[in-house]
Amino acid sequence: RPDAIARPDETAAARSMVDLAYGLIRVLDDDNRAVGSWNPHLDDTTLLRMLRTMALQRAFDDRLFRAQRQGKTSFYMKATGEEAVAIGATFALDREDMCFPSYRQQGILFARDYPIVQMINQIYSNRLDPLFGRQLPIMYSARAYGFFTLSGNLTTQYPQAAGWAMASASKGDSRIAATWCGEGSTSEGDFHNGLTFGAVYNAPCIFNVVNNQYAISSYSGFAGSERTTFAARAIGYGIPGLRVDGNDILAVYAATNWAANRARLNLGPTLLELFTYRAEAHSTSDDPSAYRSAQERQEWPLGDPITRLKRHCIDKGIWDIARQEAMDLEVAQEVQAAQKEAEQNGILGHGLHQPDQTMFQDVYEEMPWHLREQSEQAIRERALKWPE
Amino acid sequence: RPDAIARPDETAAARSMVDLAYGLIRVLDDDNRAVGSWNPHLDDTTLLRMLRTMALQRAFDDRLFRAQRQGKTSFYMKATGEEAVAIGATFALDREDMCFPSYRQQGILFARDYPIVQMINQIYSNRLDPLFGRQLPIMYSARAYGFFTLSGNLTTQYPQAAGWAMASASKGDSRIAATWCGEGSTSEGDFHNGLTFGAVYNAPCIFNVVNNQYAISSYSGFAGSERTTFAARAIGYGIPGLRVDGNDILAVYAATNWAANRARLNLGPTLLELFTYRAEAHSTSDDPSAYRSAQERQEWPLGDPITRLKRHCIDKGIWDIARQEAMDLEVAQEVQAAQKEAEQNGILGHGLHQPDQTMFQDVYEEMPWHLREQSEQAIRERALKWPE
Amino acid sequence: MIQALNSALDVMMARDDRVVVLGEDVGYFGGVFRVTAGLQTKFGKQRCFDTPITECGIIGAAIGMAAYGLRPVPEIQFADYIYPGLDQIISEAARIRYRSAADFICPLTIRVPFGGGIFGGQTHSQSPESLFTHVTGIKTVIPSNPHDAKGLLIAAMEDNDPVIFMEPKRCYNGPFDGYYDRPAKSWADHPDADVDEGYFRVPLGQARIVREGGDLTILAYGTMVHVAHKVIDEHGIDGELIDLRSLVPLDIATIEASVRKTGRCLIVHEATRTSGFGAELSALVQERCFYHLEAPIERVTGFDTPYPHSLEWSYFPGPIRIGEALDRLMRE
Amino acid sequence: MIQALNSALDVMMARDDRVVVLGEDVGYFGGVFRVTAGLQTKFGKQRCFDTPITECGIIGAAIGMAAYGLRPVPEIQFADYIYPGLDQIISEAARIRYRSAADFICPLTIRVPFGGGIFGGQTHSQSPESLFTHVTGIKTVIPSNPHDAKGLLIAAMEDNDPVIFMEPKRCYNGPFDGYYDRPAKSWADHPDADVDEGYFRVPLGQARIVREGGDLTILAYGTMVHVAHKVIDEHGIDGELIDLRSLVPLDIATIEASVRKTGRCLIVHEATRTSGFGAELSALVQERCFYHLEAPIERVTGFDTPYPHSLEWSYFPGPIRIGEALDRLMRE
Amino acid sequence: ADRPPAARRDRPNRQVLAAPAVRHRARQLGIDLSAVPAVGERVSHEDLDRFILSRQPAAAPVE
Ligand SMILES: Cc1ncc(C[n+]2csc(CCOP(=O)(O)OP(=O)(O)O)c2C)c(N)n1
Ligand SMILES: Cc1ncc(C[n+]2csc(CCOP(=O)(O)OP(=O)(O)O)c2C)c(N)n1
Ligand SMILES: [Mg+2]
Ligand SMILES: [Mg+2]
Ligand SMILES: [Mg+2]
Repeated sequence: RPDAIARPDETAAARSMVDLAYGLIRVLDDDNRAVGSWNPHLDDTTLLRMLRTMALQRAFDDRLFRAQRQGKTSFYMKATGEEAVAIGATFALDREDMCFPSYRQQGILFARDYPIVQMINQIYSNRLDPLFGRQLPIMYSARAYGFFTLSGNLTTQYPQAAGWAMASASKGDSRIAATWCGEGSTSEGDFHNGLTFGAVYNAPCIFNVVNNQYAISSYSGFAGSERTTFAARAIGYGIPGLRVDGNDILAVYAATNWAANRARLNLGPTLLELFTYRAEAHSTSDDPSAYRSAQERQEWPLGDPITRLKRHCIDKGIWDIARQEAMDLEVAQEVQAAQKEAEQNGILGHGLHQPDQTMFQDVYEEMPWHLREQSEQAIRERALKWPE
Repeated sequence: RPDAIARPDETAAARSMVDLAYGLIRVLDDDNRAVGSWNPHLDDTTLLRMLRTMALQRAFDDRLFRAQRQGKTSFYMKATGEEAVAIGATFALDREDMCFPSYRQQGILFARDYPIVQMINQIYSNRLDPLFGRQLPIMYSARAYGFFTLSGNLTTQYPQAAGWAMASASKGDSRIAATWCGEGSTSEGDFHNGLTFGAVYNAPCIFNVVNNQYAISSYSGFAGSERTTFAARAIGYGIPGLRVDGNDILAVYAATNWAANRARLNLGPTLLELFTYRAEAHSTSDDPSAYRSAQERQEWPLGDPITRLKRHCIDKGIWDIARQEAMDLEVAQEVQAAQKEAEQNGILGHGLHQPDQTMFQDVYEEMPWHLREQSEQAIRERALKWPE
Repeated sequence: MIQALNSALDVMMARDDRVVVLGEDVGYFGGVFRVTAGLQTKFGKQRCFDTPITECGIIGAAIGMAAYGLRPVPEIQFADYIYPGLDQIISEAARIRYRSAADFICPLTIRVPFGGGIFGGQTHSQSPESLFTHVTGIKTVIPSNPHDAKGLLIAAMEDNDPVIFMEPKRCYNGPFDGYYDRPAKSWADHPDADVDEGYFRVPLGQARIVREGGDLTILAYGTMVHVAHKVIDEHGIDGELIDLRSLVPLDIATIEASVRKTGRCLIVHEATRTSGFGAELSALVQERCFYHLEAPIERVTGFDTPYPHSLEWSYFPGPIRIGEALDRLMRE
Repeated sequence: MIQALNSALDVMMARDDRVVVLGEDVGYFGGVFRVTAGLQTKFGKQRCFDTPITECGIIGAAIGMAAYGLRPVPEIQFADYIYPGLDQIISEAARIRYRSAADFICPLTIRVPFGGGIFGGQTHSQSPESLFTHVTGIKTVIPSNPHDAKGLLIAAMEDNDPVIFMEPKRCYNGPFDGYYDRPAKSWADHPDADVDEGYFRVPLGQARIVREGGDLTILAYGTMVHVAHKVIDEHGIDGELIDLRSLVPLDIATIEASVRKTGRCLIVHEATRTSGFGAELSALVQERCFYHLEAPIERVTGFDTPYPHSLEWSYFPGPIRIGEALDRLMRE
Repeated sequence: ADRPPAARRDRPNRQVLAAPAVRHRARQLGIDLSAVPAVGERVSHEDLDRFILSRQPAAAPVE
């Protein structure tokens, strides 16, 4: 029952709220009504914007997944079923707050209106890829959107977020940092490093653990979930730990908002566990049928976050099936149009979109002699391979 | 008040005893009487053996510290004031249990009757040093005594202990592992790695945090003690965390015994925080007067563990001042005699005690060609330097 | 090669109940590259098991298991993810025998898929072998074909010292000759893919002369053995191709004899150039065969950039780069 | 040298309020080697502060601070303890500019006391510089004297890329010439110890010819510059001694010109031999000066063993080892 | 800088370019490489062959 867990004041002592680490904060009840003390009472426009953003991400994921299967790129990662996690949080953060995501928080970019054609350019490593084809698809970087360059190495962003937040606080800046990792990734040493720095320096930082119950093939028990919750890790550092229904976007919003307020009041970091479910494969390189039953997906623990918000809006009388269908069509078309546009800049398979020199740039600010020499070699090789 | 914290049954659920992480388990009260449910009711012989072992260590530390000051070796580390931590634990462990200590648990060796002359040989890097002068003084290794080779790198022993314990359990062996690190060292990633492996695999392992309130110059706040206790870290992993008066050897014994019983019952790992105080410098390379007041030492939080046990024994009528003085003299003489004997094998400054070849042995089981070539070079150089 | 590696694990787990296999996704699922497939079913969860995602924890726990008396074979999912575990490798695994005067030993075999050419981008393509070769106390072994993969892996598991066993993942399914734009070959009728089902060893520290020749010596390992082979054939050069197989300990005798014979030496690796293992090879050959050298020893390597996603074939030291160097060397 | 380093930090902290100093014991206490003494008192706890004991956390947090816009100068207490931080260095600091196409940068200066000869045993004596030189995207800088220490440290702090700044701790208090059994010298009247109090830079990537000569070229850095200098003098050889100062980027032009002139090259470092930076230097010199070489390039290095406590002077590449190589080189 | 230039030993081969194998052969034959005329920019085995032939007294015809 959502209202079972009362929302404490943001200034309350961490010790006074350990129960929050063991329950499950919800706003939408089983009938999709917004109830309880965590209800953020969002206005209708915001609710519908949230709904549309989640739908857009779902459409994008589906389309780009197919693009990978069609051979237009090498790799893709969906976040199906987890849309509320990143989108709900981003709606609760300030636009200027800095995000240190893992690879499954593309929702931040959608919520901050990052141009989706740019995302596809990156995914295709094409001529207009802002990262010059250097990064694996979906490893975005968008400083202007408060989105830190994604790493392929798990959990390295945790201490980085703490450091960014320490810097912000030391400069009297009101901006805070937020970071995300998967439940499997909590085992890395850097999870501990992030929390230690956060706790010791009272850094204005939100540490999110997205518990989608799976790493790649291994379930959350291999990260410790059989003994306790991930939110409970917070207790060991003396900071608040909140366990949140990650498929309930209003709960995600409310918990993030609470943690952000606390951080801005200079009361330090919070750990949020977002309990959710990875509804599809780990990535396009993965086939989950080898390690879990198809039925599991049908049961979809906690339900589809889009469906839940949609029903809430319909019940509230601000939305209906027809508009939902129109919106679904609209976002699909938006993605399709962006994809078309991006394809004009090339797809991965179609030739070499970046001049070879770009490969040698940005290794350092200035190119040292050995990279200059190697770059000449690369240019010579290209001329031999593709004499024009 | 010692009896305020009741001893739970070893089989109790971790969740039921979170309070143990925030109190301070004591057996010896302010009048040095053994009270409360944690009282291990040790027999007189054991009490006096404990007392003597602590006294021996104190005498050893004092003498070897002076030996370093006299230039007989390069380095020494005392554990003054912390004798109860390792000695109390070792008395509670089985002789066959495996210890993965940090550099301040020499008490394990004293408690297991490791020949002190061997320790001094190692400290002097002399002819009979079992480690051939390869290791910094005090970095002992004693497999036959269940003492894992000491590392200069902090906290690496934590996941190792977990792995050893997993292996023991997987073979149906009843032996358990115990490991120690300082409170400052809890910040390392390996602290988290050890606890994660311990918790996930239910490893029969005791994780000890020796909170002597200082790293080198920095106080425990830089490891997080301002927000909560180190024992509370256990809560985040869903395992028991006990905070123990580390200057009360009976409390250390009782808590270790409880954790060992639990591990042997296949109920998994326990985290013990031993609250104590580093009464002297970090090492012979350190001068604490630059970062803490001399007065602090005089106040000596929790009191001298040797004095406390001594008073307890006297009050119990099994000991007296005269015998104490005789014992102090005896252990001093024992150390002195061992030192004398060790010095016959050489001290660090006196020439090269190891043939140069030993430097190349044990890098690998068999010496590869490049080390053989280098060893010939070394032998040639020695002949040039010291033509006999 | 996957099957051969799987067979090596299978054979050893059956022979020696101290052998345990652990790592991310290696248990129930059988490994993201399927190298450990079937082992958990056959030997149980105590012998082959999934781990938390912490490379440092995996190596650290494995060291503890080795200290107990087991012979752990941890897998690091990609070489690019071994860095969090380097402290346990460098400060612990590599030092335990020495610092304890053999009181404790550390017989670990750390399996590490490495190398690029699979559009894996910067963090699924790296070749960090050189780092390990600088760390004394560990061995670094790299097979290039199924036969050696099995024989070397068994030898590594039986070795009483820690071995970094690096698997060229571009050759998991077939020998890769550098022509990414031609149909992929499988191991099907490759002579080195006919692997005995039972127990056999390929000793560590022994290189293999893949092709004898008198004109020049090529030193390579892993995937680059096949690429170099193809280029020699194409250029019609009578090159002597040596597959190093072990970087440490290195089979210096075979290398020396060859370069003394040919007077020319080309070194090929996929890793970045600066301080790559090619540097050590070049230095050694120069030191030991100086007066036999007719031309400068050349290194053909990956560039000193991260492994770029879309330009990975520009990064890769393929037939053109190797061919140019070969021609240059033979001209001198 | 300690004072010079302290002055560099002091000058830069005063000039640029984005500079922050962090590390184990660097704040209240002023560092175990006293390099950061007085900075917390002068600039406050936001600018110079103690950290938890986690090298990976220190580097990781510093990267985040750099992303914010600060210019962090973390200290790793001993080079031997940098391994837990390697993942943040290799996978993050070194890659952030590249992978983000300069959207983010990482101007870190990681100060790392290194080297032995202080009876520090295996874990207070190591020289891991070669590992860093294999990691593209970072620079590796090593001063040998107070003047360079200050000028290079300032240049490193102003550089917009991550720099590993390695301080030869055996030279903290004076130039060490390899004669451990003679009275220690202080920096007192050494010509390179006369350090300007204010701001000045020694640019990264430029070697320094410490002594001109025509007979042979010696490449060295850190402590070994002084040891090599002494040996040349003792042997009366007209050697050209080059203090590299930056390993990456390397001043190849100065090296090449010198070896082309002398025809002979000796490389000296304290680090273990196999895949040490000497290998890269040897390979480069051989590739670029091949036809000028009159004798094999030699490497004089530490042995491929851990740094042993009592036999540290047998490990150390001292006057005998260097002298033998010099004589051998001149005989050829 | 104000140190007098170090004395240079007499080293005839100094500026002659040659591969180590060529140098080695010359040394074994007691030939001063700087006396060997080179066709290209460095002394080759062929140059050395020609030099050896040119140095040899015309061989007596073998009957
Ligand atoms: C340091 C490191 N180790 C291993 C991997 C390989 N890997 C990529 S994703 C993944 C699983 C992560 O699971 P989780 O943290 O639960 O995140 P999720 O994918 O469920 O969002 C693994 C093991 C990696 N990228 N980095
Ligand atoms: C990985 C690593 N980092 C840093 C050090 C240097 N160091 C040695 S002891 C020490 C302080 C440790 O403090 P604590 O864990 O509290 O142990 P105590 O000395 O108090 O027993 C430090 C920083 C080290 N040995 N290893
Ligand atoms: Mg997950
Ligand atoms: Mg301490
Ligand atoms: Mg190297």
